[in-house]
Amino acid sequence: MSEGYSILMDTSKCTACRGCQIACKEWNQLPGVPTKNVGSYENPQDLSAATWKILRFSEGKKPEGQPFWYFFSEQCRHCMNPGCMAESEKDEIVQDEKTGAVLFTPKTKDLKYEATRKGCPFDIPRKDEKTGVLMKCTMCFDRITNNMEPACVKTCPTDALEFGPREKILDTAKKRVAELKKTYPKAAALNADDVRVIYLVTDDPKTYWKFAAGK
Amino acid sequence: MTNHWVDLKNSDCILIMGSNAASNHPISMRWVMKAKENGGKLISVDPRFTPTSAKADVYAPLRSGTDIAFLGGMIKYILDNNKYFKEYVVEYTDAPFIVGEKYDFSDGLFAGYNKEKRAYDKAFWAVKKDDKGVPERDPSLQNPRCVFQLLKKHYERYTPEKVSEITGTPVPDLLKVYETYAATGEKGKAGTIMYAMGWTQHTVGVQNIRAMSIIQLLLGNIGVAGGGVNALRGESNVQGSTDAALLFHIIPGYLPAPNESLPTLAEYNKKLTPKSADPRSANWWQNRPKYVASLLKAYFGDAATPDNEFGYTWLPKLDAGQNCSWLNLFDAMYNGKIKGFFAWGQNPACSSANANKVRAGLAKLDWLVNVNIFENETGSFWKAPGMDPKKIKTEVFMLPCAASVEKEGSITNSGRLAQWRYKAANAPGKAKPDGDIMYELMNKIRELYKKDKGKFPEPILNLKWDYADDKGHFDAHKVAKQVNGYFLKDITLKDPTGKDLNFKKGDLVPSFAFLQADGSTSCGNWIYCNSYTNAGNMMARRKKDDPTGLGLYPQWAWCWPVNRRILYNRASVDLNGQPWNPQKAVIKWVDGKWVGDVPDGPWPPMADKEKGRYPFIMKPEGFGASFGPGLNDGPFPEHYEPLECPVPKNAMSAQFINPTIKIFAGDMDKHLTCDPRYPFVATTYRVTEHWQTGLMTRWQPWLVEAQPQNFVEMSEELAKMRGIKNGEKVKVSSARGEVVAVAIVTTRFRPFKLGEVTVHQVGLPWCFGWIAPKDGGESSNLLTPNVGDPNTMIPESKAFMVNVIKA
Amino acid sequence: MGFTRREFLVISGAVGAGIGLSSLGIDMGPARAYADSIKMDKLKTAKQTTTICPYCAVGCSIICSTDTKTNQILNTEGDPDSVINEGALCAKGAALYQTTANNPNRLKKVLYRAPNSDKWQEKSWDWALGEIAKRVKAVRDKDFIEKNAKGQVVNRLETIAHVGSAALDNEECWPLQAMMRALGLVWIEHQARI
Amino acid sequence: MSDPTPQDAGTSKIADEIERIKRETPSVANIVEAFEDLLFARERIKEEIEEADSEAAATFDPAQLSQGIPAVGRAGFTIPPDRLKDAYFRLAPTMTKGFPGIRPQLEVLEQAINDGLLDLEAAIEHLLADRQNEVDRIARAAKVKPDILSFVLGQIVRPFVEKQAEHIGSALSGVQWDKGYCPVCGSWPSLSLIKGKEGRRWLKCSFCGHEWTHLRTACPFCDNEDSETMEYFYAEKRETERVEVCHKCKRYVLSLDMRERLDQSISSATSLGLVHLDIIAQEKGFVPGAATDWNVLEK
Repeated sequence: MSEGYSILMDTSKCTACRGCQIACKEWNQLPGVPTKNVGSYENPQDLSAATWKILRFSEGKKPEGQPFWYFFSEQCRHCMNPGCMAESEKDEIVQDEKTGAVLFTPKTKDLKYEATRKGCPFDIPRKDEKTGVLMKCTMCFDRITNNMEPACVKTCPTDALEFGPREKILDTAKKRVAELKKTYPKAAALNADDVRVIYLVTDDPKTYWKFAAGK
Repeated sequence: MTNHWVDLKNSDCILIMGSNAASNHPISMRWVMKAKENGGKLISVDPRFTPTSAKADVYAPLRSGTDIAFLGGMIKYILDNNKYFKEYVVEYTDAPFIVGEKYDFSDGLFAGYNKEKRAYDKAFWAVKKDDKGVPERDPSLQNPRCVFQLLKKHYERYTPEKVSEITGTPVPDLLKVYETYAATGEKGKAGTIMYAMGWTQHTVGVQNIRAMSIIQLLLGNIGVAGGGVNALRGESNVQGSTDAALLFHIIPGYLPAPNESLPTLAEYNKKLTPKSADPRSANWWQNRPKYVASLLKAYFGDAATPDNEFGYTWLPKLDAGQNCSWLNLFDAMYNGKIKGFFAWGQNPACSSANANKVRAGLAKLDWLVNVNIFENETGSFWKAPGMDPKKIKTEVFMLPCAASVEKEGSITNSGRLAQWRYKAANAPGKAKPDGDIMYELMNKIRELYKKDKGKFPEPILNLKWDYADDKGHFDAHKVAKQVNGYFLKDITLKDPTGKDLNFKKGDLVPSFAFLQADGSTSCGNWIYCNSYTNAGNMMARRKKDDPTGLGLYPQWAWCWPVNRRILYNRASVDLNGQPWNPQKAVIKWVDGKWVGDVPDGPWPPMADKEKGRYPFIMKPEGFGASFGPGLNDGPFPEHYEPLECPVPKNAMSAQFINPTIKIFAGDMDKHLTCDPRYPFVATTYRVTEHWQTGLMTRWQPWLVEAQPQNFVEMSEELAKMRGIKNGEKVKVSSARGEVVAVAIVTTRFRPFKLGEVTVHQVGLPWCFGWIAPKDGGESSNLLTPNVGDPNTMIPESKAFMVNVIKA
Repeated sequence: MGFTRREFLVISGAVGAGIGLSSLGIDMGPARAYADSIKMDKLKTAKQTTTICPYCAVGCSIICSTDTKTNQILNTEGDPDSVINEGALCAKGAALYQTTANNPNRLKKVLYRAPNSDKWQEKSWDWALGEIAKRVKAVRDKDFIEKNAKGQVVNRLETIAHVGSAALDNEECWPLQAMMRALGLVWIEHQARI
Repeated sequence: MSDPTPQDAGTSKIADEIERIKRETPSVANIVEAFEDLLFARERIKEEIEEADSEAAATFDPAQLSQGIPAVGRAGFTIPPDRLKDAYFRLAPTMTKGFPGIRPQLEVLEQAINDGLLDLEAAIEHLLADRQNEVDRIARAAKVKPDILSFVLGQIVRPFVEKQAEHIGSALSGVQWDKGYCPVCGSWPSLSLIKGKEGRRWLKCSFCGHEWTHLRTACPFCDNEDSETMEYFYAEKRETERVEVCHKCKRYVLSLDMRERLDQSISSATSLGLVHLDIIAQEKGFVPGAATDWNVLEK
């Protein structure tokens, strides 16, 4: 496989404007769903066939008592060795040679939903209840194969999202982690070796989102 | 803003207090983050840990309504630790002024208080003047009656412990903020403040800002790059519409509105034009008569003549003390005293404090004209939940107008920058630009008065009203030129160097320095003179030269006054005109002239004993004022509790609340303090996804999906106490109303420890309303109190008391 | 004083360029046929205008692209040339498109609600403005205060009020206040007060 | 010369671009084919130029830029005389192959050069100094059509000029320049490129290839900023390829919206894919702001 692409999500730069979440829906023509506030700014509340990207808000108190509020733009990690593919026998799920994007085809309707979802360390796959097809982020496959950035990356006003050849992104991540470590000793690039969508965090990943670094 | 958005990058320390800029002025953070990249510090002080706090180096919580205590403590810290910029303080501020004998302060009250009138006699606060009438000064700052010493004495009481007991801010957090910010008092360092409605919407709103202004003067932060006092205005053109005086108390250009005691123009000029006996004070307002005469010529054109005082008598006059501000307006409406009402591009049914009273008032009108781009709670108030249309007589005219991209004109941003915008498309359907609506409406009114005389038709028929193009459409350029002003006859004037300048009748006036009091010039708003000249429309400029490297961009659009990008910039240099910070020189005296920004007047630096002028040119005496003898509630900011508060007494003095506020006493004007039924402090704010009342954004599906419903944020401790789970619907109620909202139980609100007492606070956005989206919830302004600041009458929407229970 | 290009250089294009493609012996047929097919029904014409965001007062500049044939706004985007926002926009500014005619919820008709009615009626501009003018005059003629209780000339009208307009252009705010003051209004207030 | 497997970055970029144009716009394939060998050959010459040669490019005073005077102007480029003939002989066959319409003239020219009747060095010096009369005189003396000589000379100088402009251009970064003409050589742009996340507009010089930023909403040729008198055309579903026209000066510039492209650089072949837009613009009465090798349609 070629080197392919990667996305970097730098949580230290995110101001939670949610432009990425909205851009994902606009590009992929996913319907807006009626939502309720259930006690958080986070909305919709979970990934679904109509929502492939969610800005996770997470908050709490640091040991010294100061509050924190973290923003985590969740999406499929496009793993190097995708766990979801364990269930796939007949190209229901494919990994694109050139880009590295992990794609669910319409044939995923034949897959066992629960098992496929369980196979994903990040709990990403969701089923379209009407068609039975499994859905998730495509890394904007139709855009990146046409020389365009993913929609979420393009819209980000603070450059918290970055897209590029995997090697370049890994390099950027490494440099940024070194920079962040000066202020935040826990700064890390999550699962950088194993996934294509790499999150930069400045604290314990679990404080961002329960599956930030995997189940 | 004394400074402007790009200038934030020049700051060494940015205090964001009374604002959540990251959510509400998102692009400002672009420049804040640049300051941080350059090593600047960001401080966030807010009752709630906000997205702004999440990006700050230092965060400190405080209980809503206690900003003066917090800032008073900082003033004390600066003075006690000698952090102030002495040269600046002595030379450019009123710190050396000697205050008269009658001034005193005791236990929360200043001298001159009249309990019956709930007002002060400000004569008690006068500063001492010598026999020429010039203020007496003690440059050593040792005189016990000098402003500096009085300031020190006033804030002696504001110890960190006392402040903490009031604000609930832990002492170490307080000190961290004080230490970080006070470091900008060093010569060459700049600190700035970004504030918004979190400071203005209080019964001590003006004094909140004054407290910070005192800090900025002490630290030498006004006039410099990366400094200033910066109000983040919330509406795209609220700066411009304020400049244009869509307010009862002023006429365009911040000229006072005429009143009964000023029956003639001569008396208006005589009484309102300030005088200074000090030849070194520029006292800019001495030019007021020129601006008034030119404004009257713009209003009434050829009909304005010296014989009829340029039409001054045609202007409405207020009674002495008559206050026609917002809260009084809706009080009058509620009491049936108003018959016709224009709500033009505004949604008071959701935006006003105590909105229930507003809605009840709307039902008492004969007719309502609502101009807007979307249906809204004001125009459709008669079908709101709980309203019975059959019983409401109010006629409503709902006029659809053009959106911002469907017409041409300028708007003025928070940094006083007037930028031109162009028409991209026609308005949909029958919607029309507001300019056309008002133009046609006034033409119809004029026709009626022409046909059938009616009462006092002179101002209506004499009003210059010729702003249409050849096709009869409203022409923004014609107005822009009128606002800039014309020479009305051929005239020869002198430039600052004494050279003759010849102007022809019909020329646009190049600067307000050329406006005349004799009717030979017209100008709709003197501060916009220079915005549209014979050289063209300055507001439409898009050149990006940046000679100072500070991001002033002098040829990008146009900034009032006279394209000056940083106000009071003469205070950014020493007596010889050399910048305090040579690396960030706003202006500089080089070879007998100023280079850099447009200086605050042409005069040479102060070292020129004869021609030099003090830098604070808009103050009659020319000095930055720590002592404010002109305000209604005292010359120094003093902590008072909000009208509705959680504590039984003011820990600072025996004076519980601001002694000069007006308290309405009608059946819908309830307020309850320390009432066990409403035990929690509440505040209101906005979210990124919605704007103001949500009138525009609640009709946009993607934004609604992300932020669908009204909510109330509260601490885990409060939620536990009330048995409320995160995400449950709760009822939030105040003495005035209630809303149902979703509980967000959060660590970002923490209970405040006020000494031994624990106080809880909650917060709600005010961007929802019944009309859309479905099940989005009601306006949180149903809860807020209609009590205002004694100077501005801006309501106290940011600190009031509520109860929260499971719905 | 800057030089204009024309003062020091008169040549326009690349040096040496200027032989027609057809003279080079290239068959222009296919390209012309393609150009013709675009012109037939696929050619779009648009203009770009700059505007300033209508939300907060940062003053971000936005470029609008408008189809000049249909007068439809095609796209709105952050203006990269603005010294203030340098092309960036927040979520609301980025969604400006949805405040334009593209939003089906925009008000497009003059509506009137009669006393005690429970519905809107559609009206013409001429009717509505005429009726409002009549009401203004009727109230003003009845309630105009020439002198106050102390007998001082005040020439004001206290039974009509106006609020709003922080979203209007400066060139609209100015005539609006002039008009209201000419009518004698003193209840003139807006967003700055709240 | 028609090596089908170009190896260097520049040539492979051209190859990619040519492949893309032929795929996306087959109607201009024959035009592309006429020019492709020439472009490859030019690029190879450019790649072979020693860095040191081009670094020696003319020095300039940065202060003159603030007055609107370009860094070096065309006359500031220097073409090493010893390389001229080599360049000519490498380019000539590609032209002979691609441009049958001028083959006889090219033969006359080649003969003149071989016979020593035409001084390439002098001709190029006149050309860069904008002494067209002298160039024409040299052409006529050698019995070559003047426009043919100019065209060929233009091809010869291009690799050297572009290489030098890269060096001069990098020295200009950070310099404020708001003109519509090139800050390096003063020529008009042939392309307007909308690039980067924020969508800034870059103008590409028709002569030296330098790119500089310019207001999105102003005409580069007459500084017009009135949105009512400027437009852009594009074909439906090909929104990123445009012609920007000015009704005031009646000129146009081709434009590419590259924001959504991952690769933000272009090649010398890029505007070949837009010839159909040249046709439309010219039929509507607009004149290209800068003449290029392929935007003069009939002459």
